[in-house]
Amino acid sequence: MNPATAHAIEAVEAHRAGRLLWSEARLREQALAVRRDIVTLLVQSQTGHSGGPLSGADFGTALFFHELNVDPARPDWPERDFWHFSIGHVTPLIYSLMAERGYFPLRDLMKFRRFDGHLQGHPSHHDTPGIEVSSGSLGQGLSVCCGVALAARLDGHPRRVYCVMGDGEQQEGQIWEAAMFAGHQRLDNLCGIVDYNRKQIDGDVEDVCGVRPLADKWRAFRWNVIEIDGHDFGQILRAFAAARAHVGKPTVILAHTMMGRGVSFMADDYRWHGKPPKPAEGEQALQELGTSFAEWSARLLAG
Amino acid sequence: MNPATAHAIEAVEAHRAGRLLWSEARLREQALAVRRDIVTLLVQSQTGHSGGPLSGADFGTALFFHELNVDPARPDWPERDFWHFSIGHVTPLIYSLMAERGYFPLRDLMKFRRFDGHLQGHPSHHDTPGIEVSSGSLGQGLSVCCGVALAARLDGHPRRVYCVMGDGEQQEGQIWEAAMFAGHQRLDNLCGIVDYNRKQIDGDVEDVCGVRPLADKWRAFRWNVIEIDGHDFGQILRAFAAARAHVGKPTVILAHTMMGRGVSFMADDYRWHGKPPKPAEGEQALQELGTSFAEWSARLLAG
Amino acid sequence: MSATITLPAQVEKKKTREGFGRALVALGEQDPRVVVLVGDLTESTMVSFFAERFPERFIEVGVAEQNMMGIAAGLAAAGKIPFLATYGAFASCRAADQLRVTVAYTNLNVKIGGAHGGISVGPDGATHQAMEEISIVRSIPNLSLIVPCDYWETYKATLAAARHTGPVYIRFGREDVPVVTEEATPFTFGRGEVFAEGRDLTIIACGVMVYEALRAREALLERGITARVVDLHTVKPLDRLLIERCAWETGAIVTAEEHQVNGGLGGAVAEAVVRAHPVPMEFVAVMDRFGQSGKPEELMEAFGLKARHIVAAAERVLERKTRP
Amino acid sequence: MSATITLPAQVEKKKTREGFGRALVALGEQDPRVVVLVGDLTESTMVSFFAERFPERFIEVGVAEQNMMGIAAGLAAAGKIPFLATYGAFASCRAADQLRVTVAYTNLNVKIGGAHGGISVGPDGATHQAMEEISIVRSIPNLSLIVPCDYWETYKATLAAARHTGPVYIRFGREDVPVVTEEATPFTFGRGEVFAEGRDLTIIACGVMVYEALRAREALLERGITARVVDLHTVKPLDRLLIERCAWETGAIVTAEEHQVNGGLGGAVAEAVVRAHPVPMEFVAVMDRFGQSGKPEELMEAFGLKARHIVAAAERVLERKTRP
Ligand SMILES: Cc1ncc(C[n+]2csc(CCOP(=O)(O)OP(=O)(O)O)c2C)c(N)n1
Ligand SMILES: Cc1ncc(C[n+]2csc(CCOP(=O)(O)OP(=O)(O)O)c2C)c(N)n1
Ligand SMILES: [Mg+2]
Ligand SMILES: [Mg+2]
Repeated sequence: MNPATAHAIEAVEAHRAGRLLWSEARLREQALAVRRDIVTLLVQSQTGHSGGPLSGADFGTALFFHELNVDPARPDWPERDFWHFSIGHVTPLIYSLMAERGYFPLRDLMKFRRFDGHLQGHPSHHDTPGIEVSSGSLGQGLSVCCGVALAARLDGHPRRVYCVMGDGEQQEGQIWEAAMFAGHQRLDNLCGIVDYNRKQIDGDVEDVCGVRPLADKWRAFRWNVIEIDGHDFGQILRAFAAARAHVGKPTVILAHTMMGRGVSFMADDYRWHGKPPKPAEGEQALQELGTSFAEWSARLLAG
Repeated sequence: MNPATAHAIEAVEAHRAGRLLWSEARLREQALAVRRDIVTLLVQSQTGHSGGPLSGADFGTALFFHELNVDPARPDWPERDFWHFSIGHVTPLIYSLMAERGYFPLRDLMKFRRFDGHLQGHPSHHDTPGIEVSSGSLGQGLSVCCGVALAARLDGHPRRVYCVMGDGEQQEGQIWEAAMFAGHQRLDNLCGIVDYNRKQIDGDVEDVCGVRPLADKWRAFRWNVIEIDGHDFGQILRAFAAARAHVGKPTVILAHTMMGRGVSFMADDYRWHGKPPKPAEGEQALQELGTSFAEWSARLLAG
Repeated sequence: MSATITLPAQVEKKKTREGFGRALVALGEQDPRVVVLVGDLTESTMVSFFAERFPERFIEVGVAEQNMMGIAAGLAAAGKIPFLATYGAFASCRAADQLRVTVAYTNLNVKIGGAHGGISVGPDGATHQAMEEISIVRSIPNLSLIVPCDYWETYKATLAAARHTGPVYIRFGREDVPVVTEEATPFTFGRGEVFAEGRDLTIIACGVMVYEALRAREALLERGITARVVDLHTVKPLDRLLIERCAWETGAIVTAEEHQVNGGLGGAVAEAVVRAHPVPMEFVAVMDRFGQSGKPEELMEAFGLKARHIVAAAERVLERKTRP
Repeated sequence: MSATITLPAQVEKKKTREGFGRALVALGEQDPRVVVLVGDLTESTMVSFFAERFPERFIEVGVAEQNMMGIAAGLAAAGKIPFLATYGAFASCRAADQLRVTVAYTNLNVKIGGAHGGISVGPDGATHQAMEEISIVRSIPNLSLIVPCDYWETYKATLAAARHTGPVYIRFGREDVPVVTEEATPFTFGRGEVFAEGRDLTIIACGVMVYEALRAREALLERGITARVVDLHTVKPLDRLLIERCAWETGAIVTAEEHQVNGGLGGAVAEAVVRAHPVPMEFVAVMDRFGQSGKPEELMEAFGLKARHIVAAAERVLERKTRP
């Protein structure tokens, strides 16, 4: 898409009350806060996933602070866009984004996965305001998003639908059922984002059960495919704009990322998929992120 | 593959005791008998599927009477190839092929779907000798075949594995899970055949939920793809030979066929997917196929 | 206020799935939020009536039951009232995880029509004869389950499912089955109906077995035995009060279902009975085996699901009831 | 010949899934046909031991449980003895149709390891806490089900599954749980074990609830009540004779399971009891609700699955037993 078209669309969309449309610089700052949240809440909970939340922090921030038309104060605002993480295990990221965006107080993050908190290990509609549909069993989310996109089309509703998936998750056949359906139905109000961090629980995705060539797959399922560096805000925002502008096909953004991004000893290491940093590790991670557990947890508890 | 290689391979394989290696002319004749069986047994049962069995009759005959290394007298012969219909609903075809090949008497076909017969509506290992794995719930067969192919590789066993699928069936996600796995594992002893008859229960596959571009899909899942006219025995045999010769990837043969092929009023009509011809319709069909119900049912009952 | 049902010698027969299909049209007329999804089985689940009447609210998903369950969930999350239709074997098994996590855990307003329940599916054979649905659906929290007995009850169950907020699974069959209720017969979601009074034992049945139970009652009457017949159409939430009352008042129970014996209707009743008022029970059900091809009548006979099997079970249970 | 188990004050704890993992290595040594499949959960299902020892017989399938079930079926059809491992929620739900049609209907020699059964899974929350497995697996013909109580029993159950020809589902947990049996404690597939004698009632338990039952027995003893404790590790095929004997001899039963109350162990026992010798029963189980995040201990407490809840249930059932 040429930049002029993109600009025109941005202008049309800007009126939509719930979009923040933050600049790259501001997003970069916010993403840092999200990474600090993730590490801090994991240090606190001592249970949960580190790797995926950190790889998705940049496009996640862009989604919540630029792209999405939502009103966190009214999670059921009828005009809202629909967002859904099919990878339910990245709750540290999801909850940080939600809290930072204002769905609930930051201090709630310190009760992640606790019996007396409302932040379940995997996203729960029943427990957390703003979670539209529960997830945690991989591969189910894109179907849900097809249903929402279809409902929007039936109602002539302008909402857009965003579905975050994992690259290991691409091994689930239900994804391809949904992909085939969305391509067939030309659901161009639907945008998928794959956190292409090349890792899953048991190691490299290409060793476990290779998903390559992933772009070819999506194209063969009749999607518009955009490949980007998922840590480059310029590319992320352009991809979102292009997805928004694309007519006649759903768009998938293959966001090439790095698992554990932002913390040196987690970076690109699948062993950090599902475990939290121990307190000392967390301290080191937070130092690398320019803060400390004491400082950042105080911020959260005050928020 | 060049013809010389193909020939060399044929020679090597010819020693395999259980392959019939019939000529195209003989196969054509046999396929006619199979079509007659299908119509006759359906007239008799007045329940069962017409469309898919007729579209698959040609490549099915080539599979059973040329390609497969089996010994129907010993369904558990350890050297046997493994064949499996993931589309369990085409039992009229499967049972005809089995009976014609000698797995059980032809007369059994006249008890299709009957309480006092052994030929279940969908293939049942428990009931019918030679059915290796039961099927009838779509989309499950390719996974089974992956398991068998993997076992053969583990054991250094030279058997080949053939899986017949439907084109509507391609909508099941499990197919793509299995496709991804087989591509990843480079299961070149595995050969899939898609009965690409462009129809399913509710109409045209492309109207229901389009599977196009199907060849691109399989290629993107790292398979060797061969597209053929599924009613041309020359093309069918060359495709089987090429699949056999292909190293490093599983092969899928997209066999372009016509639902109901061979019976004028069923041809290309999805409404014949799941119903049997009424006696008068059956008589007409059998006339078109050069016989009559009286003649052909007598042949079956004598066999 | 219960209906008392006496059967004529010849009972009209009609397909339960037709009740489902017709009710969907009525719902479509009443409520624009109602949408219908199907997995390449439009005619045989009889959503074809809806498809013809409301093509724009009819969604063909193809052979992809997992996806269909998820799409229905998304439609519900967006305020629609989706009914999905496929064979019960695929609704309850192929999409079980989607039913559990996406639909039931979120508690979404999805209605599931499971056609082709039971051995009476006939010639298609075991794979297509859904007989594990009650056990599976009953185990999942938030999910309700109705197993209507005939055309009219399926019609009403479908309407009731739409009125109830939350996921509901409706199980119905393939064949023409006796119409034992009328349009006016009361139907309350969550409540069993006493279809005939009796003192010696209670036969609790669902689905087509309600008809067999009524026939069994007639045969028992000839032997001087009066059997109460309960149509327990809503298997979940379970009408425990009614079950307890039956146990208390009649002292013996026979359950009858076209379903596996493990964890089905009989299991649900047994769980209620031992917790309140333990009485002897006998189960008329499929005895933990897969189905097979045959004519529906042959199979009902061979699998022990006819009135005479209920009679035999009643006699066994009465013997146990009187033996100290 | 039954073991009598008395617990020391401090009981060693160990993971049941480790018993599974270690037994697989032993099996791999005994029988070259044994192969192991996993769906991207090598460490947490502890098939890692096997993977290290027999990399050539270890098959990584990725996140594709339906496919894994089918591949296992194919391996079995080709003469292998495949064990597959994933979380129970996915083994029993995501692959339910494959389990029913391809594996169970064909009656293939596939062994399914369902890890992370029960609320004690803890912080992962509801989606990962498999609590519908017993109901689902029990309803499918040809399929057997073992729910071992501790490390050693899981070890033995895994060996027993390999010896049994046909599909077997083994359900085990995530956490360290008390080791109540020893290497020498008898284990027979298909037979419950009386772990402690008693006359007033029987507590029938499976999984980690066996430990809670033994503790409950101690507490009841202090009140002068003697409870028999049965470890019903094999839930299917059900040891009906033992259950009937317990009903007859003790006249009251409490079941205890880390599973939904509908159609689970309690349901299986109730079905047997009403058919043979109806006695009052109480169920200690998850009361038809989804799990949640928390520490295992907190959750066992909050969901009513501790020894004290069994004690309370025992008192309720005894009151009903003596009341005419
Ligand atoms: C159906 C299902 N199977 C297995 C799991 C367990 N599981 C959770 S995350 C995960 C790996 C997913 O890989 P990927 O999508 O790449 O996420 P990442 O590791 O990058 O966070 C697995 C197998 C699950 N949650 N759901
Ligand atoms: C899991 C599952 N869903 C639905 C069905 C019902 N069904 C049987 S055949 C069929 C259509 C399959 O289409 P295709 O593969 O093209 O076969 P064809 O109509 O060409 O014979 C369907 C939906 C089934 N058997 N299994
Ligand atoms: Mg990944
Ligand atoms: Mg077709």
